[in-house]
Amino acid sequence: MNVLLIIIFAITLIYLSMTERFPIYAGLIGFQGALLFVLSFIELHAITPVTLIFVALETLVFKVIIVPFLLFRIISKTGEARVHDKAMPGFYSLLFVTLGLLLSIVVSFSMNTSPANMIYFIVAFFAVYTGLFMIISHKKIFSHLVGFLVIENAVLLLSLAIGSEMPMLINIGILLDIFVSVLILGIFVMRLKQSAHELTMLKDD
Amino acid sequence: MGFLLAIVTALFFPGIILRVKSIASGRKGPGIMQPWKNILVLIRKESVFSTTTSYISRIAPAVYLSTVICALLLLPFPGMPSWLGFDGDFVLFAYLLALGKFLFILGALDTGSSFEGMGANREALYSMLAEPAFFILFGTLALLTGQTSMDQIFGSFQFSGHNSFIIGFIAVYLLVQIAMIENSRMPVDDPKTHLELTMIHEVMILDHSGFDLALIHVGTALKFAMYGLLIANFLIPVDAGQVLMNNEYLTINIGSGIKNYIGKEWMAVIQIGIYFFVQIIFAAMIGVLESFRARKKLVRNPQFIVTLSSIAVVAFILVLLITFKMIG
Amino acid sequence: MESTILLIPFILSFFILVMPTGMRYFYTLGVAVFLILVTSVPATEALLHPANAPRSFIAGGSLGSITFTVDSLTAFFILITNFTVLTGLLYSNGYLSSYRTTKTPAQFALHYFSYVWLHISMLCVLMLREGTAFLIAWELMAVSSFMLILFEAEKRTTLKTAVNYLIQMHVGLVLLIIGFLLVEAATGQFGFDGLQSYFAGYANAPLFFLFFAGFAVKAGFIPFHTWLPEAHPAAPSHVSGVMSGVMIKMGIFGVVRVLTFVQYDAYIVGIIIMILATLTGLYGIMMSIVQTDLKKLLAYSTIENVGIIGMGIGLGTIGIGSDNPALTILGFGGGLFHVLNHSLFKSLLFYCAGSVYKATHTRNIDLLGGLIHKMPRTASLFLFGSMAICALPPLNGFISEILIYYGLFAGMQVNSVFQTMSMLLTIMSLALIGGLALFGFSKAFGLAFLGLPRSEIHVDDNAVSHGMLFPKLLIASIILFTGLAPMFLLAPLLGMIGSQFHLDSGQVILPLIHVLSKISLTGVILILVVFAILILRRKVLKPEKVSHGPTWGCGYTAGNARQQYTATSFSANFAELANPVIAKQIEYTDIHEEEILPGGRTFEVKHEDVFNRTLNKITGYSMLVLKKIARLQTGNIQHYIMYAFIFILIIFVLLYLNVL
Amino acid sequence: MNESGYILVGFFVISFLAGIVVGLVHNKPLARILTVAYVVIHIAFSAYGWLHLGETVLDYFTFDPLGVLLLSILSVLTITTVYHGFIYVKDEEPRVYAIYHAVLIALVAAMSGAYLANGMTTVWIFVEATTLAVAALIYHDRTPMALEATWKYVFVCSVGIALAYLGILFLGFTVHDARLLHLSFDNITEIAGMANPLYLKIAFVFVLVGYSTKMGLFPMHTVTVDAHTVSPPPISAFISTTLMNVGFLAIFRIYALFSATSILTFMNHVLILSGILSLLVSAGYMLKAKHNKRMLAYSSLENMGIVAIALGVGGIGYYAAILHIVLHSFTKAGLFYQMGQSYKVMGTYKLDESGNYMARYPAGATALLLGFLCITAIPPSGMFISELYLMKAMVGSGNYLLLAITALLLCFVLYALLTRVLHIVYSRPREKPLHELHKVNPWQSTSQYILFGMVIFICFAQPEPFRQLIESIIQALPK
Repeated sequence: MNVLLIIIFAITLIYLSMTERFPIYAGLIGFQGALLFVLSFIELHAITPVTLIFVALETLVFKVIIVPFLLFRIISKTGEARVHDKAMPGFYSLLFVTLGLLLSIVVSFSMNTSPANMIYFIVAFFAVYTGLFMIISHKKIFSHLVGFLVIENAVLLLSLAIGSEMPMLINIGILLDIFVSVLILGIFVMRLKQSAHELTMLKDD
Repeated sequence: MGFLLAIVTALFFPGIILRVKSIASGRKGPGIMQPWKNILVLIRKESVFSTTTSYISRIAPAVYLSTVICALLLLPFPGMPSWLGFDGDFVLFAYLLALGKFLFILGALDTGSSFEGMGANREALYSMLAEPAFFILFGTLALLTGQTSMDQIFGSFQFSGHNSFIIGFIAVYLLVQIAMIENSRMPVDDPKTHLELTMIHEVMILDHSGFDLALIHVGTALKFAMYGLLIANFLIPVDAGQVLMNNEYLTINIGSGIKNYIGKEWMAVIQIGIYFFVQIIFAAMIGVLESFRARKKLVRNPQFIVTLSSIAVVAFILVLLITFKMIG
Repeated sequence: MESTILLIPFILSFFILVMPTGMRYFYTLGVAVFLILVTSVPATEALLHPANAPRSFIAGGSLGSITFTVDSLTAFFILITNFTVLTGLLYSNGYLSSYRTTKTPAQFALHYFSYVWLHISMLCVLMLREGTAFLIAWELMAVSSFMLILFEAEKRTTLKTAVNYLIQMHVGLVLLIIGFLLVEAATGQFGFDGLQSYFAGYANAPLFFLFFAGFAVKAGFIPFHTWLPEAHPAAPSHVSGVMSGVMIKMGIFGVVRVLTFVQYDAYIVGIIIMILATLTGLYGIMMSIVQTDLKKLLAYSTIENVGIIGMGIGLGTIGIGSDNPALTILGFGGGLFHVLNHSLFKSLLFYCAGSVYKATHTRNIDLLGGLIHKMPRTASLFLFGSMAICALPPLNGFISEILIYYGLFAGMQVNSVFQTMSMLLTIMSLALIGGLALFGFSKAFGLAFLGLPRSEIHVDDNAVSHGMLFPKLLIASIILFTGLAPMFLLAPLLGMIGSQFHLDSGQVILPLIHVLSKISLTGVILILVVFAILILRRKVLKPEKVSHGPTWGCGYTAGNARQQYTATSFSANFAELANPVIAKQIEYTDIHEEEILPGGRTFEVKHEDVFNRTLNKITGYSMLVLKKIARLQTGNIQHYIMYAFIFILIIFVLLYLNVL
Repeated sequence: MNESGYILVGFFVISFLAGIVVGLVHNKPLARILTVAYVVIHIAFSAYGWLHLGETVLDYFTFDPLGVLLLSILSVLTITTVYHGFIYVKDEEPRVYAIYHAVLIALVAAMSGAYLANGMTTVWIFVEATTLAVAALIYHDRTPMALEATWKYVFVCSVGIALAYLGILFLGFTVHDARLLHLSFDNITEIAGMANPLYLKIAFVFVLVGYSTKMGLFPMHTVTVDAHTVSPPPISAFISTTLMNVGFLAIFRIYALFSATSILTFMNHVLILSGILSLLVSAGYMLKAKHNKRMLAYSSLENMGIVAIALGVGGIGYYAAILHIVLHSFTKAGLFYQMGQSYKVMGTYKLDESGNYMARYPAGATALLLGFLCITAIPPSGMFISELYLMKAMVGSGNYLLLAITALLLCFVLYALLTRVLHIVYSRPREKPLHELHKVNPWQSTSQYILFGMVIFICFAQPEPFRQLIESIIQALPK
């Protein structure tokens, strides 16, 4: 079951890297949140109910509801629904992401972890890779935000893998959401419009 | 001893040169003592100083002369060591002359005339270029004889073996040439030239007059005698009998020929005789050279002077081969 | 107790910064004199009894203590340093008086503070044996002199020079550090004491040349000399005097100090030093001749003299290598004696140049001339110094050079073709250097002081105060004394060398005494003869017989001062000969035929230091490369993330390939 | 919960309250009084830390030597920073004034927590806190440029911190044991031995890269440089000293953890690589820096590179690293304060517009020169000692190539800094009209002199307790 969910998670990542439409980004982020929510129920059977409830609620409320909502809000405010100028066309980014998938598989196998964790490792690595890659390949700060969200999801995913042993790691990992909120706040402050390559006043090359 | 002899020589040295030149050019020419008469005249004459000049040009001739005198004091005469001689005295010898030249040049520059500047510049350049030749020559001799003071060098320099003839010849040749340069005669400079632009020595003394000029002339005469003495030191055997005994080649040596008949006590006399002979030959040779040889182009002079160094190096290599027993 | 006295001036020096303007100079003088007294006393006795074991003063308190060690070698240098620093300080008051209007008191305070600290650091360099302390003192010396150079920092060239200077000093420091560290890695001792055991156990030449390079930067051996001809002119003249007189000698001191420990392959070391020194001397004097800036000329002649000193040291080292005590003593004796002499006449010359600059506000010989009429005393002193530096008898320069000659001739009498050849070549070069020096200084003096002014320079008559004259006279008298009675100073020096290299200097000194006495005798005779002739001249040349007129222009009557020989033209024919070595550049724009009425033209001849040019090329190129590397700060946030991304990827790849 | 536990909690509670009060009550005098009081408390707190050296508190915190050392450095720099902060925000309206100080208090508290944290996760939490706090301070000027800098800082830092957390998670995988819930240091040392080295390597890489944002090390040094450009000088002083110490501490701790394991050489290589790259980049940038504060920022990058190399070389290099961190904190802080004053005097940070500082403000100019000597490790700077030790370590371990490269790059850095500092101090650019120039009271430079004085003091004498302290910090590391 959980393997299936994780596979779906991976597929959403690939989809993210291909698509150029903001609403889909928002939707997929929410969907990933939902996946993680379910996953946490399956994985964290061992831990104390209180923690479980906390984690689950946090995932549900923040990742599934608030963040996507804010993202849609931003989109509607900016009125731009798609990526106009990507650093590289979708085809190449797809190639890179696939490469990343292969890489993460190689790394995970070379780490000869327990079979149970293997899939987690692969997908987590893959997610980090994709997140970073999104940030690198996109110029809109909105996409950067999405990239960061992906990385954060990867962290959560990985922490779920050992959550049953030490749920504390999950709880702490959730602190990353503070950054998310700060970043979203930042986007609102920046009147939403700017894209990253307008933010190049500070440089000396 | 050498000092006195040199003084004596200096008295008629310039005269001989003049005389030879005039004879060579088919004139009767002045008497031998004519140059000294001129000098005496100069001493009595009053002198004019340029308003540009300072005390430098006043003292320059005096220093020039006195350095020559001191340098003379360093020179030995065969058989009898010089009064002031010591190990490495030829360094002092060279540097004393350098001192004289230094002030001489400054004296010329003191007048602020561009001609004299020119002359001073050339003088400085040529003497600078001539230094190494002198030092290589004496280095060579020092290596050959294992001595570093002049009287010992000359004392132990024997005409033994044909190599030493070559060396002796080269040494004498070099000394003659260096003497020419130092006294700015042919072929680097021509005292009789008429265009200031091409003069070296003569242009430097343009503004010296009267007593100072006399001093300079005396100095020049002494300098000639000094180099003559230096050369003579080569050719005069310290002890002709010694020479005869330990070498069979030496048949042309005048000293040895006479040695068979007369006793040692005449040695000194013979040596002095040879000395004057050499001096006269030297002077005459200069005269002949100057009358039959043209001055080099000024641009050629450095090249010519450096050639002396290379010749000296040849002598050195020869000595190397001898000292390290690579040849006879 | 004695030890703590050493530290008192260190503390006292800080009050220079807060002294009121009136008091400052005299307070500084007081501190310096105190320092001089405190150090000279032990130095003198150490020098007089070289056989004694080196004396150590342990100063400091609970926080840690420093050990100052005074042995005979140190003592010799201490005395030289003290003297020159004192004269410089005496001279500075008059020299800096003209800056009172333009400089703030803060700058004066900083200047004198740095001056005292230059003195302190030099003494520390001499007296400290422990590595860290020595290195700190070494760099303090560089920093304080750097601050001194910056006194006229409003000039752009001064800034560039200062930067250049500090960087090169730093490079030298790094070399020294590495040298000491290697010693420590091998022996566990950080400092000079470790060298003993290191040289006993390991290859000597490589480490020695590491140290040599480090010290050579300070001493100004080619190719490490490039800072020197820039820094000396940039600094105020008393500072130039001290820098050229004693500071660069610290490099020599370091070399000698290291040499005292060398045990194997001293022979080849000596040969290499000798070759390097010969080249240094020749290059220095050749560049010196073609300079038109008076102080730059002197700076290059400093390089030449370092070369001569180096010849002596190389000769001595060869002596060590071939177990020839005579060579060792003569070589080091000549070299170190020349250190003393050079510190004397070079400081004298720099002070004179400073007086000229103060009076005329220019150092360009092409503009000067006829100064001997306006400032006769300075002129005479400059002439005196030039004669000394040209090694003309009867002055001191000649003594040190004849020692070296003497050693070279002695070194020729050996059973090795190679050595004989090299000796002869060195003799030849030394002779050539002598001739060139004569050329250069006849130009320097003859054109700057004689003739007529070559431009409308206004000579400030009362620029040179008695306060500025006194130190020069002091130096001059010592030069004369050293020239006429060298044995007084030479005997302890040779004894010192003997004790440093564990030789019996006796059998060398005895013949030397004979030689030197003869030389002195000649000198005396020379002087007497000169005076005799002059007196005679006065007798003969009655005033009524003397008349004055213009210089004989060889028939050309309209001659003027502009037509005199200039420094450039004086060295022109030499420059032609030596062109390959001294890169000659002519800056002149040709007249095109479309110019019907050609405008004004300037014609400038410049000689660039070849080494400097190459150095600049290299550094400039590497800086270009570095700037090319620095393209990361694009201001584009994606790139920032990308660096991390790529970094991680690379690490992973290397990990996978088991490289890391 | 023992006495020191109360003290610790008390400290954080006080910080929290002080922050809240100052932030909510917009009243300048009150803010000033409270801040000063807080500084005093902080000093007292670090004094307490000295008294209870090596004590573990509530097993989330510990007064271990390194932590306490950095904590006391923080207290010292807090005094000066607060002092210069008062001068800097003197004329702001009360709200800004209050917020500034509130956030400052929060920042100090967060950094103190990070120093004392006893566990990867704890450190991580506090690092996150520092990021948020400092972001607010960077944004203090409210200019578009400040906004941009803040955004970049926050964004890159969050990515970095996320990566660091990944590293921690891998660590967690090596510790399949609920016994060691929080990855406490004293626990991990024995566990690290039995862990799978590859995990540790990957964990180390992620943590290093993640915290390189804070330590200002390559590859994520970029945003701190931008932050320096816009943030108020006192804050810049904090960012490039105490905040960098936080990053250093985090990296040093994990390094210390793993140093017992087989991956030591791997870590050394990575550190050296990162350090050399930092040196290279900083050298290149300083050669073309046109902005005084950015120049100093790059010099921080350079010094952190030196520290990283020192760690990587090991041996006495550890000692050098710690010493260098300490001295760099004092020196760089002083230089940034000086830059603030130079801005007041010259009205610009642009290099080609600034100049003639010596004539305009001698005390400051002298301080600047002194600071220059200190930062470039030229005696009498204490950093000379640390770099000497570094070279010693290199020679000891036979890294001659590394030594050559480092020395060469340092020479270029020296050249760059020297030319620029001399330009600021001496050169004469087109003068601004006098009314634009503020006079600065020379006594304001006193703090710099004191800081540099401490650095210089270290050059001549290292007090025995100080030496022992550093020894005790590095004793766990392999010799």
